[in-house]
Amino acid sequence: MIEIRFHGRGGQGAVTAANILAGAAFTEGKYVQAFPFFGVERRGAPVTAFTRIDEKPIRIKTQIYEPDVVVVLDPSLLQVVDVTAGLKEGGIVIVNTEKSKEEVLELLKKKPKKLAIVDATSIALEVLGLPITNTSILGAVAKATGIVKIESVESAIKDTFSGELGEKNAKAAREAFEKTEIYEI
Amino acid sequence: MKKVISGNYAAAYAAKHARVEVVAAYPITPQTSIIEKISEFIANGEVENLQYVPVESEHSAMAACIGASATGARAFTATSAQGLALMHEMLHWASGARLPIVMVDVNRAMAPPWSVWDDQTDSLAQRDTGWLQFYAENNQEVYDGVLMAFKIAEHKKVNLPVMVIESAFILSHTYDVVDMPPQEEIDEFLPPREPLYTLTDFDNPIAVGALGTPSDYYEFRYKIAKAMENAKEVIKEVGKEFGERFGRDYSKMIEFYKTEDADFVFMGMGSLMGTVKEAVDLLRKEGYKVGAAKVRWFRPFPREELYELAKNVQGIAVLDRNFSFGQEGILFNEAKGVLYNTDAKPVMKNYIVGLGGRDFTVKDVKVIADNMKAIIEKGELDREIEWYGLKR
Amino acid sequence: MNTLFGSKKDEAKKLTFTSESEYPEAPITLGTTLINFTGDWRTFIPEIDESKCVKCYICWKFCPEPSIYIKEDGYVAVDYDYCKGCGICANECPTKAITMVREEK
Amino acid sequence: MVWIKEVRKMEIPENVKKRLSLPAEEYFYAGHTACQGCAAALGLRYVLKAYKNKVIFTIPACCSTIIAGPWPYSTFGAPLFHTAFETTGAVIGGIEAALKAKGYKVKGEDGIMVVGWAGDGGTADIGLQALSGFLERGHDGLYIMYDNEAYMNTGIQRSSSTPQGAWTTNTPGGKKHFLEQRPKKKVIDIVIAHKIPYAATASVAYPEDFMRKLKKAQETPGPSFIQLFAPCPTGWRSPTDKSIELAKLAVQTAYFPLFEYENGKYKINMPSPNKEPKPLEEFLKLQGRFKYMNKEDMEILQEWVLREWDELKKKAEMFK
Repeated sequence: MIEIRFHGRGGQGAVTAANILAGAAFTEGKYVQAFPFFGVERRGAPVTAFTRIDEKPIRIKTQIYEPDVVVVLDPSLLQVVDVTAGLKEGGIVIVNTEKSKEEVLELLKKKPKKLAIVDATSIALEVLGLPITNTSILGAVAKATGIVKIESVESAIKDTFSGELGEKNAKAAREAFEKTEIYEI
Repeated sequence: MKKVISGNYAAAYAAKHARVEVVAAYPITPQTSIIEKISEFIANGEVENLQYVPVESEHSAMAACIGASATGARAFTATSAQGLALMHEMLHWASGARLPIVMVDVNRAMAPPWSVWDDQTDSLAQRDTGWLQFYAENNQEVYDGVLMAFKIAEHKKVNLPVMVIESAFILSHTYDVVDMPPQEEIDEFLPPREPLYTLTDFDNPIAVGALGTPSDYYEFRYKIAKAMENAKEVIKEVGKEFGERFGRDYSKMIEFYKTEDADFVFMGMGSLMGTVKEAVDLLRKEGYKVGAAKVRWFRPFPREELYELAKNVQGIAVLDRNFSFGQEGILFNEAKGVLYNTDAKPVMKNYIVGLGGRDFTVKDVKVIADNMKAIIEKGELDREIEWYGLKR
Repeated sequence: MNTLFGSKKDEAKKLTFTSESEYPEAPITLGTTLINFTGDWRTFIPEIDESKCVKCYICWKFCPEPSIYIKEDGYVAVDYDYCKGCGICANECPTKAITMVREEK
Repeated sequence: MVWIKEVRKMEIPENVKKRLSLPAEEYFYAGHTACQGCAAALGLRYVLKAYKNKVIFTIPACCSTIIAGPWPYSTFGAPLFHTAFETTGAVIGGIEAALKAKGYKVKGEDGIMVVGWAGDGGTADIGLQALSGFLERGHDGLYIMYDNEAYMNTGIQRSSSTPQGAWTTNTPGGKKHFLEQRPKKKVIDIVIAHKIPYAATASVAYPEDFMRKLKKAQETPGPSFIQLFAPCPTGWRSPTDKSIELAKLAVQTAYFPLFEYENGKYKINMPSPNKEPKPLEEFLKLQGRFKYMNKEDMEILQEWVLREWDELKKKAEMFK
């Protein structure tokens, strides 16, 4: 089973990202589970969301304490939240940021095995005209982890958003997929 | 068709697929997205002949469902915690008038302090209202539960309302794979309702619920008791039929998981039993002979199935995500009571877990397993009720 | 018998239930209150003086039971099986054709 | 199981029927257990005359629960659902929704009438929220509040519809002179604030007027409301034969004027706005519930009546 934790801010769509990722894995025949941190956070506050992906039905109904993958949607969170808390040995961290690999590593309490960096905000602004990074970051997730194919992400996005909105968001994900830099640490 | 949806959406889809005719509901977290989804179905023209009554309180939600159901319609509502408590009076009314209303209760802790998280005390506090209670482990069971609930509730031997219960957030807001059969197959499984009586027979008008004097009230209560007893057979029948049609069998009121050769079992209800099953597998790899007994139906209470389990195990760890103040966990209380007049006397211990949404993990199950093992080996309870994980 | 409810009154049956199985499944009514003769509640009884009656039917209109009926000849009469003796008919009668008298029992 | 199938027709001579001011048919059965001189029972008789058996009643806890007959008997020749005290508005909403889902015609000519029949306590107090919901959501139904100005079924306790200065069992008159301290709540004004299409007051003393309003309620789509004045000899400590007389006096003194509110317009039916109403004392003196009042209490109540009457006249003038 692979466990993924998303960090974002209320309104950025971290929960939707977790759901779309689950949807993408589901189209590949996997069993999935996606859920928000069961809090009462409002727009702007730090939020977390989770996805579980497995080959067999997922029965466990607890929160995720030791994720395999951590996804950070908002670069400002690196200074506020310990995003690597509980990260498994050999884990992967994916960050939306303009910062360099070194700068990001500096801010992480625990060093991942693999670090992926993408400037998802710029992509989102360019493609969608909005700084909503939840779909573009999924392109980075596909590239960095290989859990799901980028095509599955694109189709899950189009399932979630209809029409032109779906097309644009799928494009953002594809673009991020192309632009994601991956570093083995 | 398989879809990745939340527990609440599963409930909404089930209501739609059951072709409910009247929905009356009031918003409350974490129930609200059920009604939002149903409203969306209406807005998109995906449902025909569905009347949605956006009432001004849960008390009125149940009252409106009662009026609708008495008129012959298939009625549905959903709520949580405070809302369910507010409905309490009308829950008695629904069963007393023998109306097969189906309601989803998203288990949520009662305030104060305010809490929106999972806790079974809200629904269990309604155990004496004459409603059947089904506790879902996962989103699939929420969906299946609602479909079966209508069939069971409307069965001519039952005619009682059914509550389908799911966990706050853990199911209600968690996306999971749900398999939904084609509408035609559901229609075959669940034909239109044939009401016991209706208010629309103007040539033979009836008054429903007229004053029952001491010479008659008693017999009507017995009728409900008998219908509840009948419900056990109907539940098994419908659960079996559901399995034959859709591949998921619900013919047992208690789901037994690896209990055949178990020394002791964990018993509980709802979403936490998924985690327990996971833990049972891990414990078995470590040599523990353990199993899990998931109580699906709390009302009617599966006395016979519990007895069958109890006579073959040495111990039962009852996990209650609820508490009856001044007594003990409610499932524990009932299970112990059932076994008193039998020859089955397993060691029984009550673990109070996860109140107000506190996480209950595989690790916790392991700790409890060690405790139970020691108790059985020693042949003596350390204590009867344990507030597991309490900060001391 | 030409009363307000005519033959329906005759047909009204007292229902008795001796075993649980005879009860309907739900608490729905099975008959009418016409079996219940409330006439014995009365202390005073209305008496109609047809010589004063102008057939205005005000008494019929205001009877809460209802227990005033209209005969073939157009005069009113009282179904004493139900009349509780409230006296509204006498009070409202514009020609004082109805008087309430102490009923002998 | 014995089903008594009865469609009741009064055996009134045909030539007489034509001369009656009300429909001849009785769908309200005798043998009910209302008190002697009960105006609420009379009100029910009128509603059933108006709608015959094509009406579904909902009755919450109130005297009418008892009047309707103990199981297994019903006083009603139409379907009736007994419900909990505070739920009338919600239940009729549910019934209406179900009828629509099932494809029945509700209201209008030949349509099914969905009627809530509740007392003043069940309307002005505990049922106010559900009433508001019913009105605000625009259900096609009729809510009738029969107003006998106190909780009579539980033994004459004050409601918010009890007039100032009245004796009830929980506003008794004693050495310290307690009595009801607050003026009668104007439920109809609260109802009108919902801007429903049709609301009216009516009285058992004027059944032809009441019947006309019931008809109007049937013809008008959306929610309707009628506040029916219904004297209670038991609770008012009044002679049982005076119920109609009292109901008339309530109108003639302008204590309970009859008016209609229709799509924003007010219309006074009775008493005449151009004449001085009768002195209130005529209404008060027939009732034991007002016997503890002193002169000042009487003046307060008389002033309240005239002030409210004046306000109503102004509204009728302003919103024609």
